[in-house]
Amino acid sequence: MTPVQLIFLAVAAVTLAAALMVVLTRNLIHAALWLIVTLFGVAVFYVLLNAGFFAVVQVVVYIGAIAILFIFAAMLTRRVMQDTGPQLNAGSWLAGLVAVLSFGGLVAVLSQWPGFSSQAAALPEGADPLVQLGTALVSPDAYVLPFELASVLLVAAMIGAITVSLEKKP
Amino acid sequence: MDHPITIIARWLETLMLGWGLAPGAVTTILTLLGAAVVGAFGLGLVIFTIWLERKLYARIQDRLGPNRVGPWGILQTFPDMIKIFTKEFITPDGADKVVYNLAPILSVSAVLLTWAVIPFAPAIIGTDVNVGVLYLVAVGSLGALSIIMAGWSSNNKYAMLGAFRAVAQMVSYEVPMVLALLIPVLLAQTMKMNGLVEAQQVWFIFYVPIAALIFFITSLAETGRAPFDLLEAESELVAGFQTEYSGLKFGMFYVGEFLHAFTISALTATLFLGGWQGLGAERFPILGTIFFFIKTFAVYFVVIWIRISLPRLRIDQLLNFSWKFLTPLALVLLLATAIVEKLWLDLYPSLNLVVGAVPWVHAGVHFVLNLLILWGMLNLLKPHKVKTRRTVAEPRPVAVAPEPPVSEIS
Amino acid sequence: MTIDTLIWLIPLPPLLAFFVIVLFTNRHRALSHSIAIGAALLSWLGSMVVFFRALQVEHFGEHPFGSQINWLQTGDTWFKIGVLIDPLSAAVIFFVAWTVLMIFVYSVGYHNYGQPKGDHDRKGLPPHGANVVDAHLHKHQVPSIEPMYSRFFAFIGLFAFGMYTLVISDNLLTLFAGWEVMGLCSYLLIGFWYGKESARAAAIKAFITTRIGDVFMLLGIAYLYSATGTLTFREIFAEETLAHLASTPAVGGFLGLSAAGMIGILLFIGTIGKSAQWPLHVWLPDAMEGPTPVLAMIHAATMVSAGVYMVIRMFPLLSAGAEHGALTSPMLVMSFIGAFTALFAATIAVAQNDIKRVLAFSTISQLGYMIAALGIGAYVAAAFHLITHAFFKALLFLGSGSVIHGMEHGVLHTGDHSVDPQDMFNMGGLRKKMPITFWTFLIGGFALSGFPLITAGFWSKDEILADAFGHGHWAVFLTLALAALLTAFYTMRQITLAFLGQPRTEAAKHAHETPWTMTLPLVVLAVFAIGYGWVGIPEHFPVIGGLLPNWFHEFVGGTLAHHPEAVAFSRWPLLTSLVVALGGLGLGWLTYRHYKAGAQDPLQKLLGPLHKVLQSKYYFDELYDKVFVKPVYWIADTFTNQWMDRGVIDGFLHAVSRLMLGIGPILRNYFDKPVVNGIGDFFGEGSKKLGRSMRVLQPGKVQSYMLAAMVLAFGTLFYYIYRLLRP
Amino acid sequence: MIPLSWYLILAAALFCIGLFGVLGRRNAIAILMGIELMLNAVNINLVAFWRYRAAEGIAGQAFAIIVFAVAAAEVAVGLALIISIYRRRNSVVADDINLMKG
Repeated sequence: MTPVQLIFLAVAAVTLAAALMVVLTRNLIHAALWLIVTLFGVAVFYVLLNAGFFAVVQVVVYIGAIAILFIFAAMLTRRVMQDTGPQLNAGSWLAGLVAVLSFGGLVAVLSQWPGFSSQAAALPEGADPLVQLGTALVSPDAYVLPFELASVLLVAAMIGAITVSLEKKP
Repeated sequence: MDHPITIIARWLETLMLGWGLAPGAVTTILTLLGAAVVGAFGLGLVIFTIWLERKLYARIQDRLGPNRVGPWGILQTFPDMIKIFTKEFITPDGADKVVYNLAPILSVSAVLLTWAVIPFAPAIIGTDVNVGVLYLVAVGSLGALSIIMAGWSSNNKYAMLGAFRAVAQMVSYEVPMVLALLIPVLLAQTMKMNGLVEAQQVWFIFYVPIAALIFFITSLAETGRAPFDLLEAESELVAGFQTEYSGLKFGMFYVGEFLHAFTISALTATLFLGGWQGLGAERFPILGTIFFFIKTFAVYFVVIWIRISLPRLRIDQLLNFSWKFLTPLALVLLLATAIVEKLWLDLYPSLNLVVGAVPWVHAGVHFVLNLLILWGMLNLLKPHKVKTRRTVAEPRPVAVAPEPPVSEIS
Repeated sequence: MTIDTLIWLIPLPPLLAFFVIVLFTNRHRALSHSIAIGAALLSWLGSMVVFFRALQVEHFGEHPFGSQINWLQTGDTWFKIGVLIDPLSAAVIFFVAWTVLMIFVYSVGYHNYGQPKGDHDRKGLPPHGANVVDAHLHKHQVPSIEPMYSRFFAFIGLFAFGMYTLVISDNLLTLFAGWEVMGLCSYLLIGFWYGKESARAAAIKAFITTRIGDVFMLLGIAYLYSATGTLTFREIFAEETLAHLASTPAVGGFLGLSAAGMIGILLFIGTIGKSAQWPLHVWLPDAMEGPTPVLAMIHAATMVSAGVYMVIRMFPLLSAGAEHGALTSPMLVMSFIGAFTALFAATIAVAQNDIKRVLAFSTISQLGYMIAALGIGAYVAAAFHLITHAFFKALLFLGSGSVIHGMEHGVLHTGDHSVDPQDMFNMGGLRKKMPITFWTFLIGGFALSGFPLITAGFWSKDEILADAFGHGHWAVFLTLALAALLTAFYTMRQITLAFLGQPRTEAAKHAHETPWTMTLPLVVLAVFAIGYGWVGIPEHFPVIGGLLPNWFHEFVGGTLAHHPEAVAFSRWPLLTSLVVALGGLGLGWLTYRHYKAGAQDPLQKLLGPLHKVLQSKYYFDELYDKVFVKPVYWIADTFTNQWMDRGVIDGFLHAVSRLMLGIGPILRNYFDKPVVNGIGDFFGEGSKKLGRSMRVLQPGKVQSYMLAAMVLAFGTLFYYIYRLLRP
Repeated sequence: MIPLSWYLILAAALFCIGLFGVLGRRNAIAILMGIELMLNAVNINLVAFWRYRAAEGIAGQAFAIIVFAVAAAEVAVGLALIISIYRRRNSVVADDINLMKG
């Protein structure tokens, strides 16, 4: 087992455990914090996949903004009754079953896929993926349209969030 | 002539190889050792900067400052540390143990992480990540996280409110900071910190002084010092999110804060004052480090100067300043610079300038642009000047939770 | 103004008078009666001008006055109507003009014009007299004026118009129109005092019986028109059309009659109805309910004579196809009906007490005379008797009217209202009280009974008897002679009871002569009752035959195509008529000379039970009532109403409704509820149940939705990928 | 080196844990966290496919960027909604928000 694989397995274990905790823990803030741990795990995976930019973006976007938003939301809607009661609803067993089944199904299907266990090809030297990504995002024949659409989406979401949660002054 | 650090590193490498370690193991050890060195340097520096700040603080206020312990009180920080170490750890009842203890660690580690990417000398840098600048932003947001965890876990309403305010402040200042950061990246066409420094034949401050100013102000707000030190203002919510902390945990927060102040001055130096750029820096890396520290301490002096002289801002003024002034200014500046940069890249070959003069002319063009924007900004603000002073903005709560019925509060 | 337009204008004045009175001058009595009399005068004047111009024309029969206009467009030809004055109609219009005028004048007096209003007189009832306080405060009753005074004049005006149109018309249709107008007026006038129940019943009876006759007449006219295509007399009496009609057998071969025979009989039935001959005579006696001048109009001047005039006018058609001397079937029927009615009516007249009823039956018998005469072919004699009869019968009726009027005066005077002014047995000795009425009534009576040589009646009746004897119709001759005897007898009975002897009741004592307006017409008519006979004296009459030319025979005979020659004189008919007339008169006077008030009628002693039968008119009214009226009522009430209407139709409807009532609930319970509602409910409830069961699928929990979505998504995903990947 | 299968299995596991979180948790905010986990799993897959199958192209990365943007927008709006629901109904339990019940 190469060190990288070791690192991968360790980080994978941490991430999955954190994910389980996110789902199972009773206290919502703890769930948010475990989510942050999971996100860090995912960031590490990005680094392992040689996508450094993604790791940082993950940290900035997810942890910096989204996680904090979650914690804010949790605090704003904090009601003691909710924290203590059982956090899983009636259908949770069924949900668990579905989750496990779908995991088994996914893995089974993926294993059918020939390229399932393809090895990592060496990164093509030369072009730095970041530069390549930057140009791709803004060059008209590549991904400028989704990029612009994403920007419009973000603006819309911002406005939407504000209007929805704006408390009407009496 | 190599930088002493590289000399030591190379000496250690040959030593370990000598011991017969596997080359892979050697590199990991070396990287770990390097990280340890950078961490220790950061913490060690804090001790000195605390003293420096208290001394300067006193001198500006026309008083002596600490002069009892060691010559000119230089060792004053050590008795403080001993005091703090001996203080008793009081954890509030009902506090969220894990989160409560994790918060201070996270705040200090967040600041230390930034030092990984700061280039001390042409070759001396933690890890030259190609997304260096973005890494800075990411680490910055971790700080906000620690504050929230502290505020929430201490099970104290004031602590939580303080945490809310702090986070609101940091999040809203993060936006202009990132925009300001983009401008040097735009000019240097790379996010590598080293790349940035190398691109600064002419310091970026001469290219885009406004961007430098915006970055300096927003990073001040990030640290929560000086005019923006609402976090633990004495006159406000007791000690903000630190109220429930005592002893070493409080110390950690204190150290984190001071180190953060020093860090932002280092960043400002590297991004806008050319980092280790200087005469002969190329050839004598040690000179680079000296230049870097001179610039950093200069900026640090300005930081302390501002902290002592400027009064505190109210929370709404603070937020308005960020959202209604800094962000639009940064956006305009970014847009203008991008356009001018594009034009410049297309046109400057046709100007057939002397090779040496190209950066200077480039800087001049951008400088003129910045002056223009400054003039435009002043004009825009002129009508508002009087009005802003007269109207008193009524407090706008950021996000207020509805009062839960009395009976249910435990 | 040529003579033709004058003829057109003769009927108009009475019509205008009718409308003016009815519409405008109803309330003003003086104005309305003067308008009516003026109109009658105008028509009388027109008729006189036409009559005298007709006299001046030689062989008036060949070229009579008359003109035609196109009235109705029948297909491409026009139906023509027009006016025609030939010798027959000239003579008839002469007597009609005179009698109508006299009746108009007479009515003024009869309706007590100038008398005060009745105390409690009401419209629709005869006047009951008024209490008057005269100069020296004597309170006594005086006859009161007729409440509906001007209305009466309007109706008789219309009546006159009907008669004039009938007389001057040149075709059967306008004749029939006049005929119907007179029918209407008889109804209106008989029922004049509509307050009385009996008057109303009599009016309806008169109208219905005459209508029955008219229906057959209309059939005859229709058949004639369809056979010949025209109704104008001149065209019908052309030789070839008559021959054609006589030869073609009647439609349906009815009793082997020829077309002419059939039409003749049908037309004759119309006359039976109109002139009250034997089967349809019942309406005439009941017509006494009307005021007396009306009776005169109906029985003498116009109505009944119109029937005879129509038959005389159609004589060529009736006698069509007759080998000379032999009687055609219609003529046979006419002679039998005529003779029988004459005898039959005379027998009834003998037993009547009411002065007007006796005259009514005498009219029926005299008409029987004319029809019998026509039946045996005595064309000129029948016409002659028609005209003379009109004069003296009008005289007799108006005379009886003035007698009754006088008696009423007496009743009012004595205040004893139980005395019936019309009953002859309450009268007596009126010759001293009412001399003019007595003498004119005597002349009329002698004319009726045919007093030899002086009266017109003798000449006309003798003419008929001579014809009957001359042509050898013994049966007819004998019955007519017997009828003449009875006629003389009841006339004398009437005169002696009413005028001779002593007054039998107080009212008779105080009877009073009627005013001049009533007595003047009596005198005029009396002159004609005598004078008119002398124009028709046969040439070879023993003594006075040659003195006066037989103008009537020459003149009226001209209407026929070939002039009928006068019958040879023979002594026997002359002797019989003398014996019969004088015998009857003598007998009547002898039996009733010493009759005292309250005593039994001598005739009743003589005839016994037969008298009762005669008095109640052979029970014909009861017979008709039982044979016709009761069955009709029965049919109307029980048969149509009870059985048909209620029983059958209602029964059917009720049955259907019961059926529906039965079917309704069945349908409701066995089809509507279970099937239709069932289906409706099934869908309604079914969808509700379905909805309820489906609601479970949407519990509102977001996560259950997501769960379902996830399960579906992954299921399909895996299935396809599995299929995709496995080759 | 690490074969692609590891990444796929990891991502699948993370995805299913997120799925369970979404389906099982009572609290709306926990549901959103579940969704975040699922999105991250997708992102790992994208980047993994980019790295292992189509390193020369940039499609994988571009899509990942877009997923980042969408995720951020989704969380913003989602939390805004939840907060406004909380304000009106004083509850964030997913089962209580069942006005749209059939």
